[in-house]
Amino acid sequence: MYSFDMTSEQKMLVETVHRFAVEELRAAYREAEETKDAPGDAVRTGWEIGLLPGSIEADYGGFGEYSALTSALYLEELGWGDVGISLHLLTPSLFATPIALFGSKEQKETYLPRFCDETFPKATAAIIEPVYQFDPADLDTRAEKVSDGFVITGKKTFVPLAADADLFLVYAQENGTTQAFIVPGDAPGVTVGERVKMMGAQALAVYNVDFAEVHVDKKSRLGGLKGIRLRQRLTVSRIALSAHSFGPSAGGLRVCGRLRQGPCDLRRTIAHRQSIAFMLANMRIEIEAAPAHGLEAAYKFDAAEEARPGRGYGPALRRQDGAQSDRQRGAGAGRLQLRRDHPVELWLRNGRGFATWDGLALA
Amino acid sequence: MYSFDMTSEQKMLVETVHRFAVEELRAAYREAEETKDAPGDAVRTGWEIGLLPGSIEADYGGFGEYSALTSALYLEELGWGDVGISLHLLTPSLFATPIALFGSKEQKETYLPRFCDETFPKATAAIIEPVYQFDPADLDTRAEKVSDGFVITGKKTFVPLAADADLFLVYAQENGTTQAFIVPGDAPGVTVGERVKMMGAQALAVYNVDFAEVHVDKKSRLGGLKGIRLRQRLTVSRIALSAHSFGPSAGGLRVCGRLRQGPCDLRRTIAHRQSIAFMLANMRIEIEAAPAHGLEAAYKFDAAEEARPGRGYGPALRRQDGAQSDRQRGAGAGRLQLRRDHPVELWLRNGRGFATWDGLALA
Amino acid sequence: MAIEFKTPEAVEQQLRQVQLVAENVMRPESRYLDDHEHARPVKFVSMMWPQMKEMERQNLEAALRRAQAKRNGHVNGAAKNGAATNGHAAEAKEARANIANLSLVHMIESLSWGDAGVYLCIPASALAGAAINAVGTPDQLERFLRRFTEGDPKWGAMAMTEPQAGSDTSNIQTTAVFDEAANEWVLNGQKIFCTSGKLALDESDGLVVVWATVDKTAGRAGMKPFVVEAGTPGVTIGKVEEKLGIRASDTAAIIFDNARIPAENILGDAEVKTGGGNKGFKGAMKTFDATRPIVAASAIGIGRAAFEFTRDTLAKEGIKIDYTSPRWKLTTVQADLLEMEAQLRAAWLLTLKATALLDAGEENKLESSMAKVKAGKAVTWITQKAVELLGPLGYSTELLVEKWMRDAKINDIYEGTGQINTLIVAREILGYARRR
Amino acid sequence: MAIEFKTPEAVEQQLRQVQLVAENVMRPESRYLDDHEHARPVKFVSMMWPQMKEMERQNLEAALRRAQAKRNGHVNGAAKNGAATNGHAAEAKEARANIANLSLVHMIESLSWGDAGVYLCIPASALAGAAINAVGTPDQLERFLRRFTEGDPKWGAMAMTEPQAGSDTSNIQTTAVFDEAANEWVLNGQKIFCTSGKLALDESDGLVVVWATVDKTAGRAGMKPFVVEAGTPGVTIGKVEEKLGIRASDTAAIIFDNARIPAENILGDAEVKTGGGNKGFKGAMKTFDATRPIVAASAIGIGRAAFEFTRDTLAKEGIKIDYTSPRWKLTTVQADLLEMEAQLRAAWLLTLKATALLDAGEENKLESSMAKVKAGKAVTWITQKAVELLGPLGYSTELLVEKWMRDAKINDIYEGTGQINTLIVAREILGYARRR
Repeated sequence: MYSFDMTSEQKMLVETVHRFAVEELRAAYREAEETKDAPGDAVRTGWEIGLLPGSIEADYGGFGEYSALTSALYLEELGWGDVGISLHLLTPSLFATPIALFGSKEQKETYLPRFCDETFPKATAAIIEPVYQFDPADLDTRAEKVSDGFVITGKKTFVPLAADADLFLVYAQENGTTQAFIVPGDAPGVTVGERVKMMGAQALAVYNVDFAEVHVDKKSRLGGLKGIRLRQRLTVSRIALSAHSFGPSAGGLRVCGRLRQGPCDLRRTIAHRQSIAFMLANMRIEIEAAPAHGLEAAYKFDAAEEARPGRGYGPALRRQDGAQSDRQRGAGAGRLQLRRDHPVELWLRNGRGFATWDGLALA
Repeated sequence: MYSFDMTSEQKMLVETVHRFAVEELRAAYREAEETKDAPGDAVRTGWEIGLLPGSIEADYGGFGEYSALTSALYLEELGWGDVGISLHLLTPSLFATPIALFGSKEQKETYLPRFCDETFPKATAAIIEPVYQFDPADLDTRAEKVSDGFVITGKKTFVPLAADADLFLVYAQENGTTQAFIVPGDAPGVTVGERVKMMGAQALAVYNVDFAEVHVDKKSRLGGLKGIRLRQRLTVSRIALSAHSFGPSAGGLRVCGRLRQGPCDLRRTIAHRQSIAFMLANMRIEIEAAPAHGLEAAYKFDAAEEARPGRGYGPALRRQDGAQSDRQRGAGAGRLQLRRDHPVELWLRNGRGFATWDGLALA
Repeated sequence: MAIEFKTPEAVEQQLRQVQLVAENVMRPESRYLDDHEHARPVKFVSMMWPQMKEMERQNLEAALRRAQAKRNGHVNGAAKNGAATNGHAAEAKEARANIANLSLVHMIESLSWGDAGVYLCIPASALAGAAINAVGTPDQLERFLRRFTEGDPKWGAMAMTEPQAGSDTSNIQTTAVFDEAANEWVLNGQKIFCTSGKLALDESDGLVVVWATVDKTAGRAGMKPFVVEAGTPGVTIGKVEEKLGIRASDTAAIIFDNARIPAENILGDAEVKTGGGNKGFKGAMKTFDATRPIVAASAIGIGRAAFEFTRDTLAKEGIKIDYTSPRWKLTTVQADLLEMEAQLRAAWLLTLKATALLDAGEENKLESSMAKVKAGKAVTWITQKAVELLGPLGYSTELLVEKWMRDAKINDIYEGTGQINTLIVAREILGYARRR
Repeated sequence: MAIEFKTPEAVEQQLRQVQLVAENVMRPESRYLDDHEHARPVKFVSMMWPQMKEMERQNLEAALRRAQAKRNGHVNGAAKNGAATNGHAAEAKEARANIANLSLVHMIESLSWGDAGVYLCIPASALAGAAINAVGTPDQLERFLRRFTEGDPKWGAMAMTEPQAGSDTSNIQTTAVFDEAANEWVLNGQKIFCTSGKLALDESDGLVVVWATVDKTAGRAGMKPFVVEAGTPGVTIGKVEEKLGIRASDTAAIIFDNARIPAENILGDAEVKTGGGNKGFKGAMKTFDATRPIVAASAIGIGRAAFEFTRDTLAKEGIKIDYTSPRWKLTTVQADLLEMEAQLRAAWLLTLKATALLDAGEENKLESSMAKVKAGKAVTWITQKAVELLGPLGYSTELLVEKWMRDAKINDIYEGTGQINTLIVAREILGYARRR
């Protein structure tokens, strides 16, 4: 069947995350952006919801299983709350989710229980590289097989929370394919460099990290001999980014809607002022259409279907519509989009991030 | 200086062509389209204006010189009149203009005077090939050098008025570059095939033409040893197509404007019905912006400036905006665009042609 | 129910049959029927008629049951919202999920993939059936719809648009005056853009539902639907349009010159209720909520035809869609193909959502308008892109893509132009509707 | 004159100097001034002041001559149309073509290529000068504009927008009441989004032209411009905006709390003429006809910065713009680059056309609005595209492209948002203007 209704469990979870977004994220987003720091309280409260443990099997200390669909549903809410703080909150997933998806039993047993604790785990991933044209399937960072393991060398950027990380999942090219390696934060050769400032989402601290001939043992290769399937990894990441990005979009519409509503007179004026009305309508249509794509891709991923075409949709659509809908959204809000005391200003800056964060979000 | 004013000679010429477009083309366009035949009267009258002789030097029987700018100016009017009939009218230029631009003195002396007669010359050019992805710089048709000349082999399509042509200018790959060869219509190996029906501009008869080991002598290579410069040839053709295509665009705006005007009440309604008003405005802006590009490129071509960036503009812009502005133009006209008794219907069909006619127009 | 994106097996099965018709009956005649504008897709019509008769029979029986139940005071949700009342769909059993409309939009998408103009010639009560189904009395259902279950192929049509009115459905000039002496309605006026109008009135023993005003001063409340049968004196077919696309479908003008029809041919209440709301007009609008997804589906079928052909043709030229690489590694053609597919799928998902709501008996005005706008826009773009991507051949009549581009354009227009549907979406967002 | 696309030698020469300033004075401070929002581009200001003083002096003298001529009944076309009255430009000699505005837009395009926020801090009478120039009496010209030709750097500003009004310039709430006893105007109200408002009133001995209503019942006819000088009691700078972009420029709120200014500080006629047209308001609108090309030029400067940087950076990565190949042979990045350049050029040509008309003393309302709309739209898109094309680095503050994207956005807004200018274009096409 084609059905667009959440299960009652999904509804409850989304409701919880929505409340969190309202109370902790919307309340703090501007200060977090201006101070370039995610508020500890929000991260703690967010972590206590248990989103990540909820996607880890009971065998490894969690209480659920991974579902791209469920993740997509709550990511929309988180994105609406605040992109920067929620990317901070989601950082441990960058490490844990690939372990859950591709890890050997031993790797799962070793690492996943650490993500089911009450304390926010200090783990992250290094995938993006400081280049103009980035392709996760063609990394500059190399992993060379040596007798007792691998030697990893390369420069990474946009590594979230690297300064505090005890564990990195480092993506590198090994023998022509992209593989992931578990690297302890204190391994010799790992140097966390400068914090990189981004145009938006500044509550998320990202860093340059240099890996200079970092030795890791054989067990560090994610998935053991089987390794990872990059395409799957990118699919879940793109579903996540897509869902996350619609938060701001939907938020933009909500704000414009609210701005433009108020007394009935005003609504009538707008309804007749078609240029604005049409923009709102077109935004509404895209905000309906694109997430449906994302959800379909997520559904297919969960159903282990070949989901081939679905996978490109969300991001393709987002990419294409990004600039245009940013503009429309902004136009609805008029001058407000220029003032840093109003959310649309930040959504405009965040919006562009989604085009460059390929691989940066996972849930 | 930057100046956007025509000289009085240009104004006069444009005015003449405009009158021709009104009296001969607008009056006949629908019948021409439905019967798939350019009316002889219109072609005769059009030829009598002397547009082509006006771009040929007095030495060769004409009374002017080639100016891409002047051509661009009157092409807009012709395009507005009717794309199909005017492409018929312009067909001899496909042969003569490259001779004027690249021909050796001997070639000019031999051929150009034939285009300064009162009778419509039976000459055309074969450039486009029956493929999905056509590149004038990488032709399938080959010209092989042999001791006494060249042997040309390949299939062409969209060859205007081929059935009647005494002279073809055939573009072929020779030794890695695109060159042009003068081929008599009755040369052994030349077979004019079926007429090809197009979605629009059906007043123009175009044909498949097969060149099977057609022998031509050395003198047939356009420009002699120097040959042609394809890039220049494409530039003038793209300027021409661009100018020609704005005719229908401007026409669309004119019609929409007229439809939407009428009594002041109605105008007020439209002005307030912003969705339509905005479409008209955006059309107006593009119809102002894009031809300016084309004119700049033409100006630079005439001034023999390196005109490098200018050359891509017109077509690039047209290509990009094509579908969108076709849609806008149509929307302004509502249901009328669906009825074959209304011009916007044809403009919609013609519009797409400009994306595929690379090389097909010259003036 | 949980979120699910899966075509039901029953629909899959049905589609396999439709696909055969589309490939073997529709496609081979596509070019001929485009070249010969007023020719009829005879083979398609005779092949479809037995199935349509059976569908019509099921619909009629369901409608009769519902009309009876209504008299007894029971109205179920689905019927209230127009589900299974659209003239093609069989009513689902109560026990399992209703997929009548889901099945319908899939079928129409596939038929339109075959040929959208030919699909429109499908012999059925169509929009007329939907209107009669929605408000007809048991007697009217019998009198008007029984014919579609028997005998030779017949067509129903809806006559709404007028020369002056454009898509403004509230501005109807055709009048219906009641002649008490004769106990008849007298219709005068002209309708245009009536799909299958000629088939319904001239070429079969069909009928047309005509919107006319019984009271010009009452605005929309004064507008009522009337059933006009083939052979009614005073009814003539005017100009049959020569069109950009969907040339196999007839689009006729109908002229009413003192056309007299029985008193009982009015659908719904004859009384003009200016105060309590204009049920008649609202009824018409409700019909659109059910038909917009159908129009969207038809557009999407054309779009899919163009996309698939382009993709497959270019694949033979060595150009493959690349779903994984970053955009900067793609050629413009690869990016265009991705975008075409994404836009098509987006429109289809919106359509399925509007349909799912309809099947569930829920309000879908917003969703059906969104689906319509998105589909019209997306498919107009996709087909134009297909022509561009296929170069000189794409622009020639050697391929069907140029035809699909022409066929698609109507979808930006009928059932309310894209602009009007966009306005509906905006008004739903703003919670403000004009003159409501 | 014949059609020509050639930058005059005089302008080329001027541009070479401006380019030096842009590269050596503006660019090095760009990132710092973006990070430190309320810091001032001190070096730029002191470097530009001598030139600006000289320009202001030439403008003032020309304006004095014109005002004198006007008294004598001669008004030349150019002056009537706002040419050379925009506060920066020297009047051209009668003998040769007037290129004052052409020269101006080139200069502003180049300065904005350097840094659009810093450019806005240029010490000059700016929009205030334009307004005073257009209607000021010789006495007013002396009293208000002489200061810009001497002493320390000073700024002029225009205060139009109010918190409630958005871009609807006709809905002004700030009042000006004439106190006959004191022979003074008393201003009350609040203005926002006043560019250089703080520089003009708090940080220099500058002035602001304030639009206020002397008669609310008279609508636009009741709106008048007043000159408020730095140091006027009752005038305070409110919030200085923290902005998305152009952070080097101050955008201030100004609060008028019984601010008293001399009777002679009203610009133009004090009388409210409801019947014969609202000259004051029209005057303001005319100013916009002259300033819209300037705003467009500034946007285009930012767009060119982003385009050139992206093109040159990607060229080093081996990606070259290809002007000849058909689109299907290009990668998405090559196609994007072509499109960026085309859009930029299109906007620039429209701007040059609007400017040429201005210099020729011809009406340019339509053209200036078109240039503004096109430039705002094109440059918003180009800068966003630049960020995307440069990948992770493009989104980081290591490059300036992310700043240019933020800087560009304002151009879709000020001097009437893109939407409002679009409406102006539509109304010009339709020959219908609201309340005219």
